[in-house]
Amino acid sequence: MADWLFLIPVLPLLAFGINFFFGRSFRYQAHWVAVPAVLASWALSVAAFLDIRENDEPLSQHLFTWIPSGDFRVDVNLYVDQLTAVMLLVVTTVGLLVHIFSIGYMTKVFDPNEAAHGHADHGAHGAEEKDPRYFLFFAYLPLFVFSMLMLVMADNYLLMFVFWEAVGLCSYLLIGFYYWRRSAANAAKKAFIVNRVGDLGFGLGVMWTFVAFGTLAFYGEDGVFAQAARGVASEGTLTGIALLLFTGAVGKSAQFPLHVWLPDAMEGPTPVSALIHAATMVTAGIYMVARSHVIFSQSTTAMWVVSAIGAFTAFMAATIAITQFDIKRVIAYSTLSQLGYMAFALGTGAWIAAIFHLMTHAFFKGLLFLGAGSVIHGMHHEQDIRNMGGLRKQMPVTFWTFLIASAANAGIIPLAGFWSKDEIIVGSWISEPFPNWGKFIAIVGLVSAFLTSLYMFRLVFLVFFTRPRYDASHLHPHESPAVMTIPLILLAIPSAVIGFVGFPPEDGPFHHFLEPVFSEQAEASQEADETASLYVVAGAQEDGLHQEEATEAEEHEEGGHHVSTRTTVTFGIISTAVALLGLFVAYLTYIAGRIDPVAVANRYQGLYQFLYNKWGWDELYNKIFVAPARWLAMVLWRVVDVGIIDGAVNGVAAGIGVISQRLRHVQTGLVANYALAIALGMVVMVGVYLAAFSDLFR
Amino acid sequence: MGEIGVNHFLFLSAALFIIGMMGVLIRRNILIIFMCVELMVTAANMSLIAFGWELNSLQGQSFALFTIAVAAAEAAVGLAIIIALSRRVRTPVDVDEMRTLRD
Amino acid sequence: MDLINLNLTGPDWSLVVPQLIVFGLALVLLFLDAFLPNERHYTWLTAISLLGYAAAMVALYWQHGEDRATFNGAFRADGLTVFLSVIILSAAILSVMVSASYVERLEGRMPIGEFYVLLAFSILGALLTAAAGDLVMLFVGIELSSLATYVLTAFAKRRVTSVEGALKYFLLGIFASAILIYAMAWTYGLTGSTNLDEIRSAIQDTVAGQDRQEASLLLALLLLTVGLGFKIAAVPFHMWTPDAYDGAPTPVTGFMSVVPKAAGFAAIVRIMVQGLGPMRNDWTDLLAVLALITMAFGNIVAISQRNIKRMLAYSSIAHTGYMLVGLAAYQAREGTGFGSGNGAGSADLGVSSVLYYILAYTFMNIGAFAVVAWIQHRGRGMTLDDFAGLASSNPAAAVAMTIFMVSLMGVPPLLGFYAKYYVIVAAIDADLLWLALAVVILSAVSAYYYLRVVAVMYFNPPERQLGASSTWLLNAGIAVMVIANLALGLFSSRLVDLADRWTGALT
Amino acid sequence: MPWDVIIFYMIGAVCVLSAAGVVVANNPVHSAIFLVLCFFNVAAIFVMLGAEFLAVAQIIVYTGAILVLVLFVLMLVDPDDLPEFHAARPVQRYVGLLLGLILLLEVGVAILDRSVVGRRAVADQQEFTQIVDLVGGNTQALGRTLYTQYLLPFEVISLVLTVGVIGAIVLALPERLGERLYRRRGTISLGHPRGTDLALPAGPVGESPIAGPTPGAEVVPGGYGRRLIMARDPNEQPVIGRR
Repeated sequence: MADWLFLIPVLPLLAFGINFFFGRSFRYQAHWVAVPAVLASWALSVAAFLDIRENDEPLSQHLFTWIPSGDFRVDVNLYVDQLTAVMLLVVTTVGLLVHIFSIGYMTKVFDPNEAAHGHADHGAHGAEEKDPRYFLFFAYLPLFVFSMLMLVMADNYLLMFVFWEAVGLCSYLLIGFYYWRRSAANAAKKAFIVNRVGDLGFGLGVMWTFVAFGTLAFYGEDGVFAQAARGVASEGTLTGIALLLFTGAVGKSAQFPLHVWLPDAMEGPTPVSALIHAATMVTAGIYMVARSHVIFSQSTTAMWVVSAIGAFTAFMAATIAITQFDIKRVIAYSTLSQLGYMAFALGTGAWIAAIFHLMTHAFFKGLLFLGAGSVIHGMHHEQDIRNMGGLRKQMPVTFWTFLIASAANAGIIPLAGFWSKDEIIVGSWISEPFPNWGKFIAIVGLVSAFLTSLYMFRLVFLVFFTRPRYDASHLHPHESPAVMTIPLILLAIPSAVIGFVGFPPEDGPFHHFLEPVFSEQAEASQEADETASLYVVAGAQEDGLHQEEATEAEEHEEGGHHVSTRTTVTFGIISTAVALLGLFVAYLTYIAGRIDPVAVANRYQGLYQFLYNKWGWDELYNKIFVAPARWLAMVLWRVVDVGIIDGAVNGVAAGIGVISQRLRHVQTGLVANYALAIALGMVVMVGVYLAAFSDLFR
Repeated sequence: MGEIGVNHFLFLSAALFIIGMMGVLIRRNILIIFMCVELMVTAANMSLIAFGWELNSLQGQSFALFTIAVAAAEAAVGLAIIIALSRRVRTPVDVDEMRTLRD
Repeated sequence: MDLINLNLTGPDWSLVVPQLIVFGLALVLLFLDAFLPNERHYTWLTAISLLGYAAAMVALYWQHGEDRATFNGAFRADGLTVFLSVIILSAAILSVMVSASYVERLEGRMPIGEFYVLLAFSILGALLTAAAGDLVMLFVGIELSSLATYVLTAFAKRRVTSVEGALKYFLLGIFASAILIYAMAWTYGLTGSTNLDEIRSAIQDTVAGQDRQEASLLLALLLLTVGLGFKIAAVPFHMWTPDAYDGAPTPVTGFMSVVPKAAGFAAIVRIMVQGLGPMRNDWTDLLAVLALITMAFGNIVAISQRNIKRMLAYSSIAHTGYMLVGLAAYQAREGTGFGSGNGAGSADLGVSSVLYYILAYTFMNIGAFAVVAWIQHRGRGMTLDDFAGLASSNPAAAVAMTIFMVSLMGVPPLLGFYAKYYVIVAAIDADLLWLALAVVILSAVSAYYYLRVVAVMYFNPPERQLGASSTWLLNAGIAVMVIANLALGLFSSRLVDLADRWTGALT
Repeated sequence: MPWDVIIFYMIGAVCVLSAAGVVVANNPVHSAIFLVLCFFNVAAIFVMLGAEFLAVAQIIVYTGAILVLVLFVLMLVDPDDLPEFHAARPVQRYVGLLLGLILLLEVGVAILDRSVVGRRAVADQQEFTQIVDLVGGNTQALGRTLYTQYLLPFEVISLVLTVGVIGAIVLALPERLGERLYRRRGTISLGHPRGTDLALPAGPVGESPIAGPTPGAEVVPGGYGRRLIMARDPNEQPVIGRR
């Protein structure tokens, strides 16, 4: 098995290459290249998964040595352990279904016959209807799948960083796929720039890791984690590294304060939103933190930050979601919120719960987006839920699958989302590192769960129930073709039942499967602590402190996440109650009409506006980052380059006037000024050096 | 040579060099700037020769010879550039080209 | 010391074969240009140029592993020579590929014979600078290279901006040269020799055990820095760069952003590392500060440029800063380079990282200018708007430009990333953490203007149709550079090892 | 006070004053003449430093060649065509002066601070003079240095001069030779009275009184790769420089 691991990522890459370079020749048949490639990749992933489950041994394959210089070397290895296997399954499954869905979705957009059908939204760009970029879409998608697979299969931080950037690039390309829309172009740019901020942190974190440990490889004798567990680096260092790495996760997984790009990213084609901005890429940050759990778990500060940011994001995004009207935006904010759940699960040490939720979320959120895509498609590119309603009759398949996904997202009982979300809340309630804080977070989680249920069912009711609010004489919603509904159905199945892999909560097959990843290191750290404490005892210096730590760690391990059945059941009931309450409120408001949403909004105008404007983060960032940066650049250019050096000579006022005489001005005015700059630099340098470093003033 | 030491020559050369530099910074006419640079090069030559004189070696003189040759080549190119420019300024030769410039 | 060398021994000609080939190439081009009365003789000249540089490259093969001096120490055939020659000759080949059709068709057809001859002389000057073992040789090499470049800058003499740029470049260039001569005079006067090895040994004695240097020695050092800083366009001696780059014909811009800069860095390495190595405590600090302001200035000012060539000019200033970081990280440590440390002389992360950076920079920067030339061939200009919608009208060109931009930005896995990576590692290794951080942060700043080009190509609607033009040699050149940007990073370790081992002989 | 000291100060004073004159003079021609004066004195200094050959070279190359060239250009180019700076810019003037003075101070300090004179042992003057005399004087000694120690730079300097020549030709060659010829509709004949060729009647070129190449014939001289059109069919309206 290990020998052909490389095929898993390489096949999509191949598909990318073929479609990108030769796609023009078979423009509307491009999916015949991409889908089989991803299908094969999926089959191999399943095989890898089964292999690991069978043997309980991580697979790895050495491809080549990348940067072997001196004692620092970076190998390109593929590494598949239980965690990666889960990620592989998620990525390839969702990826495959999205590929299939896109066949229906994308051809339709560019189908000239559709244009004749006459929908104004797209008709404005008549020229683009025939845009032969279908193949390009089917080149970018496999490229993304490739990058994502490499990201999860990387066995060192550098390789991970490379593909971290690569998935960002793919996301950028795909968000801006409809580049002729200004908003799409801006969203792509925004996503990339905001992500760069996170990547900068991640890059610095990787650098620091290298400085601290002298290697970037995850595992092995001298791997980063083994060393971290052995206590090679001080807690301060680990905190710093963890926080910097988490900055990267904040960017990629769209946590507060770098969350602003994700809702805008919905400008991309809907399948892209489903694949990248819901199911896979945004979970890269969660995956990375989980992968680095050895580092994180040793720093209380870092854990606290992670949980705080996660909880805040979960809450904030949920509040925003209840006020939005764009169908994709609602789901986008829901994604933010769920990512927040995962983050605070990580922060409270509930690693497996986070990954569990990551998996279930990938399925039902992917389904939600595809369902939304189907709705948008059926409504001829209408995205405003105020203009929908009553679609359940016209689009039954979409309705039922969407309903399942929504209920799963809301955490209604036997569906996937319930199990994972409940586990997260329990996990943080009993969190060992922060007993009180964990309880607080659990409560925030419950509140958010209520909001989740509320906005999910608001969406369902507004879209599929009530009477139609669109102009029925012009618009005839229709069910999507089979190529789109089949992926919906296929995704609906795991959305409904996948939760049972974690059935006895905290003790399901899923947990047992993932256990080795998260416990091996813990054992190692325990051993290390023991040896460390032995050392300390022998050396008889400050042993108390270390011993305390060691025992604490042991207690932690023993206490772990093995919860009493009573707590589990109690929280199960509470969660269900909360979710049902949300459902009930949504019902009262949008179907029964007992609560008038407009009246509520008017009554709490300020709050409503605040939420509707997404807490005003975009405006704030514009004010404090974008505008000053632009200003600074202008000032430096105007003042330093033109102003001081030029203006000091010509006089600023005259300087502006003479631009008309461009020739004379540019030609001569500047030569002497340039010479002046050289002379000035020379004189200052010589002066400083003679004064400071020479033997003149010894 | 009695009281005249190498420092005298170095000072003279520094003075010439700096006068040349000030000329480059102050003057407006390209040709004068060019002449001022030549003055700087000559001053540097004087330093070279003075150091060679002090060290009793011919390396300084050889170096100075090279700089003179380079200065000659530079003069040829520089004056050609000036001529090309003056020609360009005076006669906007071709209407066609003025259009390409505007683009 | 023999006062006057009376020994008229013949030089070892076998060591200068690559340089002789380029020299021969220049002469052949001159003659052919005069005697080929053929309409298509530009095809011949191009082919011969390419062959000549390739031959020189092949001849370099027999130079590797050498560490000898000839011409009484004026010429050194060592690892540094070979590595830099590879870079310079690659730049030469790429420049020929990029400029052939441009010179033939644009800017009112420039005289291609002279163009190639001057290109060859400029290359020869850079090669000789890289190989110089003597201040005089260094100076003459730099001047040969610069002088040819001045003329090339003015080559589109029908366009007044070209002549303007050349005039500025020329006036400031000779100004800097005068300072350089003066600095060399001081160096000679204080050490008693123009030979770099002898300078080193002379300084070794004076500097030993002193924490503060003599004022005169510092003066020489600083004036040298000014003179050479001009050639590599370090802030504040960079002022000629945007105008000259803007004015010059685009292929020449690509050429002059690489070859004179490589020659300048060669001269800096030769003088500072080989000659003034014992004084490194003084000049590493200086270069570190220069590197910081150069990076900061270049990157920040580039943001507000709309003209691609000006933007790339500022970007090349920023890259000078990155390269200076590598030099500032010079530590003269024994066998601690990137190599496996097999003890072949003393190697240094700093110098080898700079060498690798120049190599990477060659492929990135000439590539970017090549795409600009490609656009100009198709009837558009050089502002940002001229790139609008390139992705839809010609995806291949857009992808190429994207790769160059992203590579210049330093995103893995492209070539530019490795270049920055080694520089950063060198800086960290030399305890210049602040400088390494500055590189990282300013690279992030640079993303803004590089990505703007990408964004314009992909997200803006095309303004005009591209004209048709057949530029197969240019296309081939762009393809080569794209491949180099994608693939050369994979061999980065080998190359850096090579640079490492070869520069071991330097000190 | 010994004579050589007096002479040095005299020459030095003239040097500095004439150099200042170069900078200060309003008329570029005056500047050039000041520069000549300065260079003559520099040559004298060179003689004092025992560099007779360089003194001569200085006069021949600088004053004889370069400055004549400069004067040529001065005369050739209409001063109005030369790009000039704008009106007086006092700021730059003061900054320039200030910078110069500071640099003078810095260099002066460095000169005075030069404690160890000549880091490598200064050669014995006696021996040096003897050897120079042995080989026949300064010029011969310099020649030997050039052909031994500096052989390679010496070869390369010829290339530098070549580049200078090529560059000058490329840049200063009157461009569009072809077009001018075309405007005149024929070749330039030395015997032709100036200007009359323009007044020739337009007509079929074949009937042109000017003896010349056949209509439409092109002469492509080697160097340029550009077609020089000596005579041309009037119906053909060419765009020069493009084919």
